[in-house]
Order: sequence, then structure tokens, then C-alpha cells
Amino acid sequence: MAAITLIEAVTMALAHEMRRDESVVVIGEDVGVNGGVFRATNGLQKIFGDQRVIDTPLDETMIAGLTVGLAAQGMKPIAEAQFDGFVYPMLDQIICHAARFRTRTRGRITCPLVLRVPWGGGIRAPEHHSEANEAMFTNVPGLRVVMPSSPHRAYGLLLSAIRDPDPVIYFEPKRIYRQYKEEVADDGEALPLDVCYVLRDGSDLTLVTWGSQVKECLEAADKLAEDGISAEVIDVATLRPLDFDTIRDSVKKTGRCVIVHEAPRSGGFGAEIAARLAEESMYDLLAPVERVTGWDTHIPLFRMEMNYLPSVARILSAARRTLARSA
Amino acid sequence: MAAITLIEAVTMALAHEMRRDESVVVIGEDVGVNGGVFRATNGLQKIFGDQRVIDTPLDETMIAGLTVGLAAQGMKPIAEAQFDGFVYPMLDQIICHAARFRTRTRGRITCPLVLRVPWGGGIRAPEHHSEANEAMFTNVPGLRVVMPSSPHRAYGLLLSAIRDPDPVIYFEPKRIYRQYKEEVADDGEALPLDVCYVLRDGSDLTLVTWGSQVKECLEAADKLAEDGISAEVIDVATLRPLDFDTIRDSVKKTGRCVIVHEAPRSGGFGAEIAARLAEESMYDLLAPVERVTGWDTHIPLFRMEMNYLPSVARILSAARRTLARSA
Amino acid sequence: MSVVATFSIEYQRYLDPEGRLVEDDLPPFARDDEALVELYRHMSYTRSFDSKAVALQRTGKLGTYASCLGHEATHVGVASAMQYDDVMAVSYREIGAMLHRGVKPREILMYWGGDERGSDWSGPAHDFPICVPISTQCLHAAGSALAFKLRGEPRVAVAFCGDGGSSKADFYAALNAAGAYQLPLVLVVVNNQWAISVPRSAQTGAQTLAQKGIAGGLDCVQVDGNDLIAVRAATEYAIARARNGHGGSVIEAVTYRLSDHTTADDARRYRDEAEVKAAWEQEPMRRLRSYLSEKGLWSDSQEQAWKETCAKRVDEEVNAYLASEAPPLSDMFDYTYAEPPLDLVQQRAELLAGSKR
Amino acid sequence: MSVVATFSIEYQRYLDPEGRLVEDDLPPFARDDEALVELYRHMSYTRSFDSKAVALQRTGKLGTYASCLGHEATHVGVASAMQYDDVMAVSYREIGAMLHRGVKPREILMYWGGDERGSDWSGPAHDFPICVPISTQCLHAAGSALAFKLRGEPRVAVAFCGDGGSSKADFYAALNAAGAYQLPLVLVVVNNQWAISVPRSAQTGAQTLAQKGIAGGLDCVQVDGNDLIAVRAATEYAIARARNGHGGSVIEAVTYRLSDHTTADDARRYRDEAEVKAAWEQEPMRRLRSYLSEKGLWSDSQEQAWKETCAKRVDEEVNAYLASEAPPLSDMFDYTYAEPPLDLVQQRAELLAGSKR
Ligand SMILES: Cc1ncc(C[n+]2csc(CCOP(=O)(O)OP(=O)(O)O)c2C)c(N)n1
Ligand SMILES: Cc1ncc(C[n+]2csc(CCOP(=O)(O)OP(=O)(O)O)c2C)c(N)n1
Ligand SMILES: [Mg+2]
Ligand SMILES: [Mg+2]
Repeated sequence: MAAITLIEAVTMALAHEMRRDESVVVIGEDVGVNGGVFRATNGLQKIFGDQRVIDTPLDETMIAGLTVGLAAQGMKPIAEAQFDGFVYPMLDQIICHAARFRTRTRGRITCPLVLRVPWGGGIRAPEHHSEANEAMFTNVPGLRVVMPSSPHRAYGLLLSAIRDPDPVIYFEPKRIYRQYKEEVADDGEALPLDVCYVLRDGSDLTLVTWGSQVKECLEAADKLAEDGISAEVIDVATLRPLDFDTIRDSVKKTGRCVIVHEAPRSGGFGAEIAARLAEESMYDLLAPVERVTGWDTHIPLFRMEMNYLPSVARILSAARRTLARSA
Repeated sequence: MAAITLIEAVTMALAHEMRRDESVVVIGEDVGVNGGVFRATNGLQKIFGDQRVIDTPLDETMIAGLTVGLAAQGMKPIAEAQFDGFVYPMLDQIICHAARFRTRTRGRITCPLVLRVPWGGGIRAPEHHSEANEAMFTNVPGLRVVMPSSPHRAYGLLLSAIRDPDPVIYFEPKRIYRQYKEEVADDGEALPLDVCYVLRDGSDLTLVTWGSQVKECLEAADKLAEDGISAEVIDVATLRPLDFDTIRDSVKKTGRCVIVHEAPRSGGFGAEIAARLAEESMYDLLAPVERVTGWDTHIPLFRMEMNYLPSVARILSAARRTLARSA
Repeated sequence: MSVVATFSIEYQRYLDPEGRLVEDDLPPFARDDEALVELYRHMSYTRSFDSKAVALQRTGKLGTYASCLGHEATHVGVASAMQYDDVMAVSYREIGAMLHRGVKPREILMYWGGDERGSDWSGPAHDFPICVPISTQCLHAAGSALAFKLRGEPRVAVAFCGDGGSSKADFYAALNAAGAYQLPLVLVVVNNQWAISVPRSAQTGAQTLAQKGIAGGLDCVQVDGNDLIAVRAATEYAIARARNGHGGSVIEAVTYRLSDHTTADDARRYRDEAEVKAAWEQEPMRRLRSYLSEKGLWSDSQEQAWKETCAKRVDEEVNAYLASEAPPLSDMFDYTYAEPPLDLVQQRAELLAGSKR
Repeated sequence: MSVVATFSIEYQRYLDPEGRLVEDDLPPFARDDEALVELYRHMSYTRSFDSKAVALQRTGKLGTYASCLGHEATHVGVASAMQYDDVMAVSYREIGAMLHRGVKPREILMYWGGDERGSDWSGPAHDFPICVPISTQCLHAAGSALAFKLRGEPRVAVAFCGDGGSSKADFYAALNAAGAYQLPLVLVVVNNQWAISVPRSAQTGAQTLAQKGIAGGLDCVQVDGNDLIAVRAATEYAIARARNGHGGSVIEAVTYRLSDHTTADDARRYRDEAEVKAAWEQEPMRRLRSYLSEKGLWSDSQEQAWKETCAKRVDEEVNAYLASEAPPLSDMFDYTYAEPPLDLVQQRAELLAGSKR
């Protein structure tokens, strides 16, 4: 068992499923010889050939539509959007068709595809390469929206996503693609979708987040612990459908919640979690909910991007504000 | 001053601005001779000619991109998406460009366009003609997202949208296009964007909604009044940027809030309002927030659609549930 | 300065509007008298059904419906050139093609009657359902064709789109994919001259819609879409070519939308009655009937009898449609995912409880 | 069966790789010696700047950068055929064209250095900024051309996209719009053989990229993109045609991406060194220099002196770039809308307060 990065875990999961199930194909721009611009599909074409790892012409509408067609005819396509910012031309096919074929045909035609989307900021990339646009998908019925935050979860959740009979949008937080290594066994053990992962138990405060902000939240929790404050950290992992039970249980215990995400605040997915708290946890809350998010602006070019992204400092001040409030 | 329907108010506002400002052009599928499939642009081509009222080839990507180009070069284009369900191919140009040119160029190039989108269900239309997809836009910085709910507001808000120096997504609730008439003066008086409209004062409960559900909420308020319950009804009108102050003030007074919208619940824009309440109104809330929304499924074909849409009955039971809860 | 590439677009027609043969090399299928009569019967059945569907809408028994009046030769010509295992991807108008593939009229009515169960049909399970977002089905067909190619299956995917649809991103993407991957894909552009109120001339500056295929290196042809023999022949050729690994084609079938766009449209707002009248002279039923009569393969009494048969069959189907019970409310939840997640289970319970109150 | 449309694609070249004239009918601009030398100087300046930018990235002083090595003839040829009032819409690679339009190197560096202020540039205020989402700029140019047409302005819009970009929905949409509305639009497809790792051959089944214009009824031509004279001549022709109301064109400029895709790419992963070496034989600087030298218009010492001038100018620009102060944090909020709405005002205050702590 080797220690691998998150992106290596993605590659490992792809290879595992391609071996296991020959209907699995990988499709996207530069996924072949080049192994993807991030190397997520590195080496796969060598092993599985160009009939399983398929470069496409440069058109995201085409990638999405071909993928829908492949899935509808019994293949298990895993499409790659090269970057978050290039996913928009795919939305029509994903929303109107991938997410709907099952209900439209009462199950006659289904669309078991995975769309992998390298996601988020913090890597000093050019414009359109740093978007946190998960909210484009979280209001769409029929989709699963998944985001791992560790090599282990990247592997296990991607296996599940591929095996899932419905379309899954699989966001990969590129800022932590290579941030650290972790031992991950290539044992084909899938991790459950549709559940939140409690990464750290705590009793004073709940930090709820996903993707690359998981690391900032864990760091913030460490800092809080130095002051004797015990923060629970929850990785949402599947945004749609949301496992609110885990969050509710945590807040029942802690009475305080800070939600952290990269996307702009207004209309971001953090709102859904805060909304559920307002609906179902009001009597448990000892202080108002806080959101620490990207500002309601576009993520700026990289000279300023770190001033845009949530940071440990901003999480800490929100946490302290929350802790200072009384019910 | 004639009594006119909501869609006639749209037409009147379009004509008014086209007379006032010759850079205003209308562009879309079937907007010309046919006057739009809903007749929103009825007669405009006759008055203003085919250089001001422009039919397009059938490609929404094209319509969006042309519109962005027109706006960037000093025109004031008003594009029509024929139906809500056909707006997805426009998202790329809207999100990547319309919403960003100002910030990208530090104000050198701007994009003052309006995208009119006939919106929502309840008219027994075919598939893809009944979507409530405002959440595709409400997490996008740089956009305004506006939805009128009466002939008077349709006229005044559309004038403002056209005059606004930034891109505006203008959703038109087609279910109430012709639901009733109202006297509207063609006086060029714009109504403010970025503010909520309080349509009915109340003290026991706040109903927050937008679009065609405004009517259901007002009816529910009438019903509640029969029982001596005083419901305040707020039409959000501009979803982004949100005027939360008006909602907060109302809830400060009433202590109870039911949010009503057609879109699926999870990740819908109602979540943002509930989230703001959880952040800023916790100490004012006497009962948990409730959302009455479309289910987390696609809106079904019309044989079942009325079971999908919120109804006066569902609003009433949420209101009563809320009223029965104690702080 | 040198010329590096040249292209030409052919126009194919066998029967003129009067039903006279204008080409000698009749394709084999058209030399099989019984088969040709059978195709005529299909066209006639399509028209029977179509006019009934319009009537149902007029009396409030159907939702908005898109008539296929005038498209019978194109629909039957294409569908009859396909094998069962091939995949068909339609827009909303290819009623004749769907019927030919075995979809039941009651199912088509259910769909337009606002009931998803209509798409869980008796036609081939692998065919795509009616597709409303214009031309998106072209990419489903391209993806299907890619699946066939990857699996080495000798199958072909056929997609229809309109003249309007030939402007759409997804159409170009499909033809580009077909060329890039050498896919067994046939794109049939049903040029019926109108996209709602937008005439063909406003849709593009291209002289023909067939030539759009040149952009992807495909085989391109324009056919008289009112001539069953031409449509079927061109489709047979394109399908054989595709099945044999020689790649994709664009077939432009030139026809005319004799009806309003849908029952929600009034075409008199934007087009001349004279144009429609002229188009009736070109319509596909009459010319094939003349040809068959001339050859002694079809008589007035056969026509009469067949029309009655059609009417009876259609009536049976309509009755079955009208008798269909509303689907259970739970259907709304139960096909969103393979297994409804917790939230949907709760919402389903909420709706069912509310509806019982 | 009759032929209803025919098309052909011409290939244009004046200078062969050795700088020998292969056509006699030299266009007027190329007979103006001083002007031709000036164009060469522009190309040379472009290359100077480009190599410096790559070096800056290598030393961590610039973000990812997309080199235009080998594209100088195409960039300068197109840009120099434009008038100031025309509108240019670039992708990210047309550095040579931007410089020719008056954008300062320091501004280009600012952009790639992660600073939006680089796009508030000294070039024409109406030109479009660098555009990352592939080919979306083609539609901005088409929309601009539509604005010119509606306002009756004698202006032309010119968009660049790549061979990869010619597969994109927006490219087809732009050419379709150009044909449908007869727009003053010139689409320049810079076919540099690669779209990151995807070779031209995998991008489409079309023999030429120029022929894609046939899908929209446009004028189409393929030119040697390494031949300044051919590019400029073809662009002049297309622009004049557009300006005179005769509609749009597609120009495929065949060249080669001599660099990696960007500084974040390593092209050795996917392409042969031999291919790159062969492409160097075709590159645009050498052939124009040979031609000018041969005609006695350019000498080694002039070359030397000009290179030094370029280096000095570029250094000044680099210094100005490196000396630029960070933009105020409030900039992030102040250009989102014309007036920041309340929420943004609050968030701006929050950030500014936090950054002071
Ligand atoms: C993406 C999209 N945009 C708009 C529409 C609305 N619409 C339905 S049919 C139609 C015209 C289609 O014309 P054409 O492609 O020629 O097909 P026809 O109806 O003539 O068969 C339009 C604009 C749609 N269904 N999908
Ligand atoms: C919509 C979109 N998808 C993907 C990308 C990522 N990407 C950047 S450049 C590039 C290849 C472009 O190739 P080509 O059009 O030939 O232009 P070149 O880089 O060769 O100049 C890709 C895939 C992008 N910028 N935009
Ligand atoms: Mg048509
Ligand atoms: Mg290229």
C-alpha cells in the first residue's frame, strides 16, 4: 500500500474500475496520450488503449452529449471537464438529459455517467480556472454532486460514483490535488455516497465544509483546540442529495455552526445547509449560523485570489464570533 | 391608462425603451413577425423594423454570444430565451462573459444586456417549458436576477432592467402572463431594482416569495386573515442582489417566516433567504423557518404538475405549522 | 494559389410531384411492389393518426401537439431503412418514424397528454424518446454511434433534426464527432422550410443544409423529402456506408410543414397561404399514390378500405389513451434516482399524506 | 440526380520557406518596401517580447503564459490589415496581434501576472480582452459585427481562434450568424496543428478547416500562416469584402505551435521532436528576412540593431510590470457592478477591516 496524493487516488480509482468493468471509458480533452492536463488519466491510455481512453475534439457541448449517448446505450463513460470554468457548455446536456432520462422514460433509459470536474481556486491559475461553481448543479434533481477532500475519500467516492446507476458530478478540489499523501489501498472498496463524513469530533462548535476548505477547517479546529475549544469538522462530501442528519446531530450537540465554502456566498450551497438548520435545528442553535465563503464577486485573477478565498483566519474569527454569542 | 396583463406590460415597456433609446434592440427566436411565441414582442417589428427586432437562427449559444457582443459595443440588446428550459446553452456566455466583462477589464468593456426568460410551470406546457431555474443565476456575481409578479412591476422593473448598466436576467412568470389585468400608465416610470416589495402588511407571519407564487401567497394571506391571522407578503422581485433588510425587518416584526418558491427545494434560492434568517434573525424568530417549494424532482409533465407546484393549501399548512410552534 | 479541396452537393429525386418516375435506376426496395405498397400504408396510417391527434387537442383531450403533416415520406423513408438494432433519435415531430419503429399511437398520445409513461414505449427499448431541446438528440445519436464503434457492433445511429435544428450547436458537434471518430451516424435534416416563424432563408447563409456536413468531412446529400423512394434510397445508402465503417452522413430532406408549428401556433401570422397551397402540390402521399395506381398496385377502393382500417385502429388507440388512469403520485419521486434518497422519501410521504387529506 | 452546389478551397502562399516568391501578383502593400520592413520589425518585436515572457515565467515572475512562437506572421498579418476602428477579438495566444494594435507589453504581462488591470489597456478601447473560454470570442466578434451593421458603420470585426477552437459550438454559431445576417466578420482559424495534446487530425474529419465556412455560406480560404504576405493579403481581401457589405469569411492560417501549449505544458509528452524540427524549417521570421535581405531591404547589421532595440524596449516594459504595485483590495468589489450593491459594500468593509488587523 503506497502513500499517494488525491490526484493519484483518482487515477487509481479510474484504473481499478476500468479493469473491473469493460464498459467504463474515459473521455475528454487531452485525457489520452497527455494523461489530462492535471495527469489524472496519466498512463491509462497506455494500459487500456485509445478505445477506452478517448481524446475529444475541443467542444464541451460535444463531450457532454456524447457522454449522455454513451451512457444511454450501456456504457459507463467518465467524462472530464478540463477545468471548472469550462463546464458551462455541458450544463444543457447534463440538466436536460443526463439528469432526466430516467424519469422521462420511467426507467427505460438511464444515464449512469460521471463528470469529473477539477474544481476551485488557490493554484495561481489563469482566469476561468479557479471557479467554485457547484451551485450550478445542486438545484438539479436527478444528479448526485460529490466532492472528495482526501486521497482516501477521492478513491472510495470515485468508485461509488462510477458504480452509481445515476449521473454523478464529481468535483476534484485541485488545490489539494497534490497537497499531501496518504496510504490508500487499491482494494476496490467504495465509500458510501449521500453521507457526510465527520472528520473530527467536537462539542463546542460544528464546522461544515467540503473540498479544499476541509483542510483549512481542520487547521482552524487545531487552533481552536489550543484555546480549549472543541470543534467538530464535517466534510459534506455529497452535496446533493444532502445528508442533513449528520449535520443536525452535530449541531444538536454543539449548538453552533460555521459553514465554510469557496463559492460566492449568495446563493451558494452553504445557504442550503444554513436553511436546513433554520428549519430543523432552530431549537438547538445557541448562536446564529455563520458562513465563511468567497465574496460575492468573481474570484479575481491570482494576484488577489488569496484575499478572496476563505482562510483559517477568517474561519477562526467567525468561529470566535459564534462562540461569543449567547442563545 | 388601460388595464393590461403582465405580458402586455412587458410589451409596453419594451416599446417605451425602444422609442426612448435607439440603441435598444430586441433579439431572439421568433421575436419578429411572429411577435414571440407568447406575443411579448407583438407588433414591435412593425413599429421598429427588422433592424431593431431581430429574429435569430435557432441556437441559444448564438443568441447569448451575439447579445454579449452587441452590448460590449454599445448596444442595449434585450434577448429572449423562448422558454426557461432553453436557457442552459446561454449560461456559458452569460456567466463567463456578460457577468465578467466589467471586472475583467476594470470597467473598459461592460455588458448592459437584458435576458428575458419566460419562466415556470402551471401552463400545461410540454417538457422543458416549465422550469424554475433561477438558482442557475443566483450564485453568479455581476448579474442581477429580477422577477416581476404583476403588470405594474413587470413594466417598471423591465424599464429599470433595460436602463441598468449591468446584465440583468429578467424572469417572466408565464403562468401569470395573462392571469389578470391592472392599470399601468406608460409613463416611463421605472421601479427600483435590488429591493423587495412588501405587498401586504402583517404582524403574525411573513410570507416571502417571487413570481407566480406571489398570487398563491396573497390568497393564502386572505385565507389566514379569515382566521384572524395577519400575514405580511413580500415579493422578493430582485433575487440577486438580495434586499435582505426588508425581509429581516418583517421577520423582526412577525417572528415567523414561510418561504415559497416553485423550484426544487434543495439548493433553491429560498435557501439563501432562510440562511440569511439563520445568520441575522435568529433572535427574532419565534418558530423555525419553513420552505414550501417544488419537490426535489423534475417538474413532471403536465398531468401531474399541479401536484408538484406549491399551492395555497400547502402554504396554509406550512403557515399553520409555523404558527403552532413556540419559540 | 492552388485548389486544395472541392465539394459538391447532389440532389436526389425519383418521383416528381405527379408521381412520374424521373430516374431509371430504381433502387431494389422500390422494385418490390408489395414492400412499396406497405410503405405507402405506413405513410397513410401516420397521416390518419396525425389528424386525429390534432383533433384531440382541439377538443381539449390532448396537450400541445406537433403535427407531422407532410413529413410522411421522410419519416417512413428513413425509419424503414433502419434495422431494429439501430438506434433512432427523434425530435418531437417524427411521429411517422416512431410509429414505423413500433411505438404505439396510445403512447405518443400519452406523451403529448402530459404523461411520462408514454416514453416507456413498445418501440425499441434502445431508441431515444421524444426530445424537445432542439438538436440535442443529434449528440445522443453520436454518442450511441460511438458506443457501437467501441463495442464493435454493426449498428448505426440515426438522428433527425429540423432546418432550425441545423443551426444548433449540438448539430455541428454531432457532425464534427462523426467525422473525427468516423462514426456510424446518419443525420437527417428535415428541412420543412420553417422553424416556427423563422423561414429557412433566415436560418443560414448556406445554399443547402446538406453542405453543413462538409464542415465535418461527412458525406452529404440533398433529397426530395416528399419522395419516399428518394428518402429511403439515400438513407439506405448512408446506413450501409455507416455500417460498413465508412463514417457519417448528412441527408437534407427537403419537405414542407403543411401544418402549424404545433397546435399552439397559428402559422397564418407569419406565412403566406399561397406558399402553403403551393406546398400541397408537392406533398408526399399523392405522388406515391399516383405512382402506385399508375402501376396498378393500388386502387381507389383499396385506398378507401385502408383509410377505414387506419381510422379504426387509431380509434382503438385513442380509446386506450383516453381510458388510461392517472399515474400514481409516487411516480414523480420514484424515477428521479434508481433509489429515492432520504429527502425524496420524506417529500413523497408529505405529498401522499397531503393528497389524502 | 443533379448537382445543386459546388465549392472549392484555395490555398494561398507568396513566400516559400526559403523566402522565394512563388506568386507574381504581389499585393500592393507588399510592394511598399518600407511598410514590409515595418511588418517584419513588428514580427521580430513580438518574438522578442514572447521569449522574455517565457523567461519571466520560468523565474517565477509571471503566471502561466501562452507563447506565440511561430505565429508572428499570422498575428501581424491579420492585425496590420485592420483599421483602428475595426474590432479585434483574440483568444489568449494572439500576442503579436495585440501588440500591433497598441497593447503594451507591460499590460500583457500584468494580465498573465494575475492582474485584471492588464486588460484595461492602451490598445483600442473597443477591442476585446484576452478570452480564455475557447472560441467564445468568435461570437463577441459576430455580435460586434451585427452592431456595426445595425448602426450602418463601415467597421469590421475580426476574431481569431485555434484549430481546436474550430470544433467549438461558438465558432459554428459565429459563422452561421455571419452567413445568416451577412455580417462584416472575419474568422481567422489559426491552425497551429495542436490543441494542447490533440493533433489537428483528431480534431475533425474535414480535409481543411477553411471548409467549415461552407456550413455558413461564407467565403473560405486556406493560407500559409507562416507567410506574412499571404496572411495579410487574404485578410485585406476578406476585410474589404466585409466592409463593402459582402459578408463574412473564414481564413485558415496554417502554421505551427513551436512552443509548448503554455508554460504549464510539456509538449514532449505527446509530440515528436522531429515534427517540431521540421516545423522550424517553415517558421515565418526566417523566410520574410530572407526575402527582405534578398531584395536588399534588410541587413544583418539592421537585424542586430533591431534586436537590441527590441530587447531594450521589452526590458523597459518588463521593469514597469515588475514595479507595478498590487491593486487595492477594494478593486475586487468595485468592478463587479457599476455600483456595488449593499452586500458588496458590507463584504468590502469586512475584507478591508480584516486585512488591516
Ligand atoms: C433549444 C431549444 N430552443 C428553442 C426551442 C423552441 N422551439 C421548439 S420547435 C422550434 C423550431 C424548430 O424548428 P425546426 O428545427 O426547423 O423543426 P420543425 O419544428 O420545423 O420540425 C423552436 C424554436 C426548443 N424546443 N429548444
Ligand atoms: C471552453 C474551453 N475548454 C477548454 C479549455 C482549455 N484549453 C485551453 S487552450 C486549449 C487548446 C486550444 O487549442 P487551439 O484552439 O488549437 O488553440 P491553440 O492553443 O493551439 O492556440 C484548451 C483545451 C479552454 N480554455 N476553454
Ligand atoms: Mg423546420
Ligand atoms: Mg492549435
